[in-house]
Amino acid sequence: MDNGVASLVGLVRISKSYGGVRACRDVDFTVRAGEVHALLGENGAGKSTLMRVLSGDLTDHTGTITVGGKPIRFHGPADAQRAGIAMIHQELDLVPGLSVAENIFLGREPRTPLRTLDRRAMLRETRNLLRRTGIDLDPRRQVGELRTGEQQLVSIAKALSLDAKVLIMDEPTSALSSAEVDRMFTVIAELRRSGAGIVYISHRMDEIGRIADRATVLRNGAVVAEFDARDMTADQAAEAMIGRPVRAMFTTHETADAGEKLLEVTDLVVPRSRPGRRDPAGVSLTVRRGEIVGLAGLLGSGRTELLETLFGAGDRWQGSVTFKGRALRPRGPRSAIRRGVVYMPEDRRISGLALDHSVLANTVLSIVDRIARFGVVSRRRETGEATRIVRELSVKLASVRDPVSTLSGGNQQKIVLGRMLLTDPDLLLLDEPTRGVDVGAKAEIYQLLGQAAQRGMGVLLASSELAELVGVCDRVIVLRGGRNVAELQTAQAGEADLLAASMGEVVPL
Amino acid sequence: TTSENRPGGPAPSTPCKGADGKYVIGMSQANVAEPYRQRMDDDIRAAAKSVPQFEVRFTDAQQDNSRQVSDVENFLTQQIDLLIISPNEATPLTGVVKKAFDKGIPVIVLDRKVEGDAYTTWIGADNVEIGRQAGKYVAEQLLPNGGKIAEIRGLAGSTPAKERGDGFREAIRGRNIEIAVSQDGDWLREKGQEKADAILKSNPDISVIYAHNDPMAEGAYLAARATGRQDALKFIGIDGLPIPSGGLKAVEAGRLSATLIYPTAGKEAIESARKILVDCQQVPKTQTLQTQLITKENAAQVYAKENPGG
Amino acid sequence: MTTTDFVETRRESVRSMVFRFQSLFGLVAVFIAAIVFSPSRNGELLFLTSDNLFNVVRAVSEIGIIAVGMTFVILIGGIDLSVGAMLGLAAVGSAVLLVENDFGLIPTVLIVLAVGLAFGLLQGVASALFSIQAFIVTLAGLQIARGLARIWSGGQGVAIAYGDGPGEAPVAFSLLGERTFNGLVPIPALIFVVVAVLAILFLRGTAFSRHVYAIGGNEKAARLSGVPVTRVKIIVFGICGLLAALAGIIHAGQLNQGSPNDGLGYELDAIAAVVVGGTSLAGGRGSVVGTVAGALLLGVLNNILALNSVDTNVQLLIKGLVIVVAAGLQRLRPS
Amino acid sequence: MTTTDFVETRRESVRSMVFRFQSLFGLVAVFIAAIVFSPSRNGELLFLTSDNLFNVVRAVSEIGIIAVGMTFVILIGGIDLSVGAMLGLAAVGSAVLLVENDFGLIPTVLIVLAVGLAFGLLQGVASALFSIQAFIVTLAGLQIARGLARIWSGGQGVAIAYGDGPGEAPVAFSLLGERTFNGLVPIPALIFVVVAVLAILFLRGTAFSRHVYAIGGNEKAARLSGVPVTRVKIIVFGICGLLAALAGIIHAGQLNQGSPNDGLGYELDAIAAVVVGGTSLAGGRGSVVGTVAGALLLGVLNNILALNSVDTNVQLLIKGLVIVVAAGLQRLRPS
Ligand SMILES: Nc1ncnc2c1ncn2[C@@H]1O[C@H](COP(=O)(O)OP(=O)(O)OP(=O)(O)O)[C@@H](O)[C@H]1O
Ligand SMILES: Nc1ncnc2c1ncn2[C@@H]1O[C@H](COP(=O)(O)OP(=O)(O)OP(=O)(O)O)[C@@H](O)[C@H]1O
Ligand SMILES: O[C@@H]1[C@@H](O)[C@H](O)OC[C@H]1O
Ligand SMILES: [Mg+2]
Ligand SMILES: [Mg+2]
Repeated sequence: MDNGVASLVGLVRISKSYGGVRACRDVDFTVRAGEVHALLGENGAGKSTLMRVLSGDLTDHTGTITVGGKPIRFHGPADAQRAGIAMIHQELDLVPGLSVAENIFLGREPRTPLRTLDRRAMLRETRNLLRRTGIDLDPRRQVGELRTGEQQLVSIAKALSLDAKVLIMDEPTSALSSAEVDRMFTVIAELRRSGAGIVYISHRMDEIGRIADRATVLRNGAVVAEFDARDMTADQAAEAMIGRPVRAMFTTHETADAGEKLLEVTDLVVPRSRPGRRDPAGVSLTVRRGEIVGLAGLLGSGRTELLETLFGAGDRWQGSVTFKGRALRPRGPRSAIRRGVVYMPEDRRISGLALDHSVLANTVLSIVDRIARFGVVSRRRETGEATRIVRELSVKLASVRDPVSTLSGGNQQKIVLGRMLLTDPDLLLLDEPTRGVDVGAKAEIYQLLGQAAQRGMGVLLASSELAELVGVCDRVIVLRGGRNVAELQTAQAGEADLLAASMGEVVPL
Repeated sequence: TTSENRPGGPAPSTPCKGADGKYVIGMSQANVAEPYRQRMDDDIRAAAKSVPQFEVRFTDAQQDNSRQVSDVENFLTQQIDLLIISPNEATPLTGVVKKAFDKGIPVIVLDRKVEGDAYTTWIGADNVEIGRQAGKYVAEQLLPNGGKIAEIRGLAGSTPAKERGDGFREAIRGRNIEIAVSQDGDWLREKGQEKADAILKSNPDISVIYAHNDPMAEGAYLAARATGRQDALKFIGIDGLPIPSGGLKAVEAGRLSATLIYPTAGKEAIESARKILVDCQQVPKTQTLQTQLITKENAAQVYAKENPGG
Repeated sequence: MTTTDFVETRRESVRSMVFRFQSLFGLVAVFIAAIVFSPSRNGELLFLTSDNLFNVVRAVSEIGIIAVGMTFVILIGGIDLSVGAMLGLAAVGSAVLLVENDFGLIPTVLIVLAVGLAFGLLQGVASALFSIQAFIVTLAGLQIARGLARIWSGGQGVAIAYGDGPGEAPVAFSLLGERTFNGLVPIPALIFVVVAVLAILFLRGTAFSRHVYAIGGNEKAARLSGVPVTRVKIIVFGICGLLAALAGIIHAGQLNQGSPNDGLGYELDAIAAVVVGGTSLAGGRGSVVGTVAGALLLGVLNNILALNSVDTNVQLLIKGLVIVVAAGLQRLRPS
Repeated sequence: MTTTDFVETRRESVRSMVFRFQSLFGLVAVFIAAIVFSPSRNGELLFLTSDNLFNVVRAVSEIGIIAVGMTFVILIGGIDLSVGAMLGLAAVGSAVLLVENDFGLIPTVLIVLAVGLAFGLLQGVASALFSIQAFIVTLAGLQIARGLARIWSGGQGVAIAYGDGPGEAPVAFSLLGERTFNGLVPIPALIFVVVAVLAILFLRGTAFSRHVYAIGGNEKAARLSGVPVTRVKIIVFGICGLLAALAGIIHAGQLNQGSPNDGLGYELDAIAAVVVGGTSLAGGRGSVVGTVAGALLLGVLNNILALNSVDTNVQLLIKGLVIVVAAGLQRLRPS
């Protein structure tokens, strides 16, 4: 495949194991100047692990790293940065208590001649950087106050600021909506033009087609295919990843058209959320049994906020919510779950899982008091329940007693979903449920959602992936600035319509 | 220093305003963790009741020298008329006591001493003598034929601990009595118990435990009781407080063989204060109080005498 | 899921078994060291005499009971600095109620336990409901409990005399300080064992315990999963207060006195026992078995140092080093 | 970015300004309370006399200096329980070196500071390099430092006599205990102010300080950003040990003695000052300004309670409540 262009960096026969798990096996990989090299694979295929080796984060591997053809040994991320390699990590690694600017320059702060911190230079350069990349943020804001998507933008800006020769982006867009993604792609295109090499990891197959030049596919830690990305089809890639032909991504489920009204929201407003926001109208919508309703919108449009409110995990709100014919005023997640409402948070690591704890403990957490007798949990029963749901969702794992941290991202996601389903809910509130989930697992999750709907559950699904919304939902409600501005029937409308409505170009109500 | 040759009377600008005056007295206590000191405060409180001109304010330094310095500083800010202090340790408190004294505030030092002589009067008992009497009792009554004993000492560095140890050694010299172990119990019952526990393990052949105060002796007794050896051993302490948890009752109940009265000097302190402030009299620089050996024979009787209420 | 997966599972669990009992290794090591270094008399190893061994357990029983409660608090990611002061308050309470108020054994014990429970629950409320850091709530709680104990006792130790008369405590109470139960097993040790066994069973089998671990593992996730986080936290602090009060009752019984200074610094000893026993101060990971092992380890260490009359100051150095090493060993976990 | 957004941003920063100085509110409130409740004599408020105010500052200077070091440690998400014992060790060291070894002022100070620094660095190594929890490392450190102090001093206070002869310390050392500098400002207070100002500047203006905050906020992120996490942590523990030693030197100078029991329990006072000053025990959030305010708040509180001769036990209750309330107020943050 080498067509004469010099490699910036190379990985030669890299292997890396976690305890007994071999995450990478004898992988060869190169990045050339001026290319976007996509790294594809199922969840747990070893993509992140491989790139963490390249970026100096993991040092206990075998095999050789070469930079400019010469072998080199990294002892930490700082070494790799010095060699011109930067990485945006899959799990956001920012310091919440520091400002945007401080995060961007962390570890290489500009200094005055007196060796003190040069705040002014830091702010100035951050402003320039943000302007150049079209990111709309105040550099002085604390990162902890930013929404997930905004944080992802900060991570991207931070990596860009390193002016790296090789930039590794591990699922940089998983929390971004299409408008921001477009902007990111412009920046990436610029970088490529200036001769940088980019490794791009994503589970959003459409993105790969749009920007990648080359693609390497990993399966079980080993390279199984390499493509010229420009003439690779999504199905080809997916088949290489999974190892068998793919089934249809989206299966239609029978919508029980006459399903009873499950949830009715009228004029729901969360006033405290953003000072200065004036949207008296708020959100109004209905979800019927057997229906999958999508929520579309741009960053900060209010999708997460709406779901959190319905689940009783948000701020004070006004308006009226009826659920199963009675008013819903959940006092908290516990009472919501009791009434049959469950919620899958946007960020599974921070809000979803006790990573150190076993799959078992995480899976049955919501039902331990239900399956207990006189407060005592039967081990047989909890193992039974956990094993059942783990099988049903085909979670890939060795034992339910393993820590959930050893599972791949997609499988961790399924554990959260499994915990919800075990409570036997009526209404599923899902916030970006397939964020970071591979194509195969996505298809499975979509199928599960279809089945849930068919069994009479209602689903409210917030997503930034338009294809997903169009493919899975019966209807999609578009939010902007905390109110519903459009509703589209997916049978008639497409991604372009959704995007337009999100951006406020058309309001086809 | 300026106070070198001054007699132990009131300091230069006489604070004595006679019987018509009103006087605020600051009492700086080193700690109240030790029952002895709590009793000292109580005695002062009780005695001051009978002097209508007196208002006494108490502080508790909680065994911290720095805190006691601050306590005295705060008294100075409050412009007290007389300071009573029972210092936690001598050196650290010397400076601030001198400061008070140099300001013309009469200072009465109780029990432990301060360095130099920038104070009005010191009141306490002769701890060397107390130690001697304890030694004599052990040598004559408990171990006439000699034997091995253990010593549990007061807080290292405090004057009573040193003196009680020295006096005791002096009295048992040549009596075939061996102090097999000696450990610091910091005046505290818990510490006494902890140390005795270890001592009993490592030196099973001792027959008497001499503790520098009653709480530590009681602690030692409990340690012995926990291993069922309380009857094989003899315990003696010092203080003999006339309170229900004090040494007199412990001797009466037979837990301790003997104790020696260590007067708190509370009553005497107020007496001196009255002389200085109300009667405009001089008091001696040093006032030594008497001790008394307490055994099962006289324990109940002394308790009744010291504590007429019950 | 293939068969290889299951083989792997079994291999995994042998490894994790080893790690599960890691907290016992330290104890075994110290125990062996104790035997090796034990002085002997008439050919008998003093350390191994049943008398001495029961003494060790008796000596650790108070700290052990407190440490069990502390384990719960630490598992939810909290800490309780007030336990030593609570012990003092309970000891004072026991003495005052028995001797000055002539309350009788059962009422006294119940009231004192209720005070401990209530105090713990209040701290739980302050920490969970108003989300103030547990360290600071219980640091304040420490001061408040000490202040209350001083006020309640009038500032000094309240001696407990036994008998049937007024101002005398029921003789049964003194059993706490005696060696009874077949003349060998000290009652405090027995209580400790009972408390530990109950706690172990409780933390293994109940839904409540799953909630405790979940909160320590990821509080936000626990809340979103429907765990009644606030309630569980409050109860946990309550349990810890209750056990500290129980230890205080035993303390009073052992010393025939309740003094407001009782239990000074016990909080740090209890925390040391918990951590040496392998429970993570970050929460979510640990066990009561470990805590018991940790408490015994420290107890055996104390005992063998005392049996050899090691200089107290040197003892401090040795104990400090052992704590660090034991904690260091704990962190060797399956990666 | 639209104009409304900018307005919002500015409003944001007014709000966050308010919250930034939140830690000072408590101090101001307590200060006002102190004035209101101050006893007066001859129409003069005793609390406000310059003598008294300087007394307050002198009294908090030791805890304050320790608390500054503690702030660093807590900012990285650690804790240091050994500072009180370190103070004792340094006080003993100062006395012994000056009086028994006739070392002279400068060598003594340098050696003692070096001991504190080394001790801190060692604890840092244990905690950062071997990743043992700081709580437990420094709990062990506490015991070890106490043990060393007792051994070094021979178990009792070493008095410092001044003069030129052998066995006498240079008179300059006694200045620490005197109120000099224009006859009014106590030297310890002056040292405290210098330390605090340096620390504030340091934590504002250096790259190192960003690393400190980053480690406390998200250690993994810090490491991935190329922050030398281990080195920073070790240095921070070193700073804390150094400052504790400095406080110990001052302690010895103020009391003309070094005693192995000096500084007992100071660690909790220092932590209270830090937390009351708004630094989060979780790390990553807080400031030295807050700590100074916290230390002064507690100092003023102590002073006004003492000036009013409030019963010591009641003082304990009040202080406990104030700590909880102050910590509770701290948690009102911009959400
Ligand atoms: N810290 C860890 N400890 C143990 N096993 C791990 C750890 N991190 C990853 N693994 C395992 O290594 C394998 C590769 O994981 P990796 O995160 O590299 O996958 P990935 O391709 O990035 O997946 P995803 O698309 O879900 O991000 C998986 O089997 C995973 O379970
Ligand atoms: N930049 C911001 N600063 C402060 N609050 C914000 C900001 N952006 C969004 N919010 C708050 O969050 C609310 C909606 O955000 P929410 O996270 O629910 O949107 P979302 O559509 O889910 O976007 P995201 O892609 O970030 O998850 C807004 O109404 C506002 O209250
Ligand atoms: O018990 C007394 C103790 O409290 C005091 O400090 O010193 C003398 C002792 O007798
Ligand atoms: Mg990955
Ligand atoms: Mg969202």
